[in-house]
Amino acid sequence: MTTKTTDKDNITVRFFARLREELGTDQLTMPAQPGLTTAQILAELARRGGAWSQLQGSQPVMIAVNQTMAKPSTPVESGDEVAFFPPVTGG
Amino acid sequence: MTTKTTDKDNITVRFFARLREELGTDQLTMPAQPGLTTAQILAELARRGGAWSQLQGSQPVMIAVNQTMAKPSTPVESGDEVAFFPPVTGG
Amino acid sequence: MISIQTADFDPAAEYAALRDSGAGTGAIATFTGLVRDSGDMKGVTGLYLEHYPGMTEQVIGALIEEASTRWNVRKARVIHRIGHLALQDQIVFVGVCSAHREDAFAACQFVMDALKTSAPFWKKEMTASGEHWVEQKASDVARSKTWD
Amino acid sequence: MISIQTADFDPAAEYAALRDSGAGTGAIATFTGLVRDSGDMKGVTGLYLEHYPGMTEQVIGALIEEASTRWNVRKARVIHRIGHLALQDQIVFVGVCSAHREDAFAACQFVMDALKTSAPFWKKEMTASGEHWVEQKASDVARSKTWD
Repeated sequence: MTTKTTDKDNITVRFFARLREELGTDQLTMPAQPGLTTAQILAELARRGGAWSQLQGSQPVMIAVNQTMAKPSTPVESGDEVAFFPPVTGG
Repeated sequence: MTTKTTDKDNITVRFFARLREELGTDQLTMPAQPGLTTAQILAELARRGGAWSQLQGSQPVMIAVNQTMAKPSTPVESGDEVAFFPPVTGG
Repeated sequence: MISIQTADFDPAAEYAALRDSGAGTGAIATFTGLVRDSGDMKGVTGLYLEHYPGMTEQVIGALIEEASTRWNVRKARVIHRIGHLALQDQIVFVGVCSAHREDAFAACQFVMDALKTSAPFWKKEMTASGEHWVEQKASDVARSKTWD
Repeated sequence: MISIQTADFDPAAEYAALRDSGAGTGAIATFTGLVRDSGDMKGVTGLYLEHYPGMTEQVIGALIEEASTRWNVRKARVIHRIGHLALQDQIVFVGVCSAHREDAFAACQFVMDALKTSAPFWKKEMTASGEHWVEQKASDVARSKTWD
């Protein structure tokens, strides 16, 4: 069921909905590093400033790793697909 | 919504489902009396013996007066429609 | 609207009628009961359903009114069949449309639960070894009391 | 079975497929969500729905599996639309058939409640004064927690 859009040496980071619109991108890649967590990815991206700051702001950001809900402490390895998005509002 | 099948000086008594089958009748009339309750009607009918005894037996008998759920103490007047039936099992 | 009938019903038509209820409708919950092969007894081949004409409509009407005071109910529909029914036949339909999801679910389930213990219907099961009147289930009475 | 699609769906066909589930089926509960004229804002004229392809199917599949371990579920069906939807359009369908009434209701409502807070869909409301992303409701989160 997983339809990864990753390359093997990098981490693919995806954004959805309001985040996708406000960041102006739906996907980027980052180099993998030993011991990397989703929280560290958020911190690194937030350092870009502007709209990116909200990744560490007061609004909740949901996290998925390889299309499964994840936590800030979830480890991320090369080849993984990480996604950040606002709280879901379907149904 | 009430579709009474009564006559004006009597009380109409109706039976449904298992009671109707076991008593061998779906309807009878009784003379009205001052201060009459549904419990007294049940007692009077039970005195007929045989299948009628079950009206005061261990099996629960539900009571309606003029097509509204009633209690043993509910008063009954001439022209009223009283119904006795087993616990309902629709749906 | 309440219908007590021997004829079958069409849930698709009922759904369409419920949906036709204005732009404020956000949720439609429906329930359909079917004749199952095992009720009080195994090997059920059919049902016979008797009711108390007049009182049935009054009781169900009151249940719909109660549901409408407790929840947002834009439209409600109850159909209950009587007479002889075969295995897998549709017995009962309850449909509710509402502005809100929780209200549609609650009102639909309330009407269905309360109908089972307060509407004057009686079911007889037909099996290979004979027929018998169905006994009221303690679980149905308990379930109905959860709405008190 | 799970479908995520831009096309409309036909609840009548879905009901027929759920009903075609053998003589042990006694109950079918369905829920349909529609685009309502007032959501976060008044005067909604339409919705845009985005999702996370792949993850959505995985999350809903897991919800159906969980429902099947908690209740008697003979068949379950979820359809969720994406893309642009007009007022009164159908958004979501959840249907469950079961041997028992309580199970059909509970499984249907559980899947619907849990989907709202865990399946990766995002709704944007269109109004005369502009469009905006819908905020998750605390009541939906609370409602979903009642199943824990």
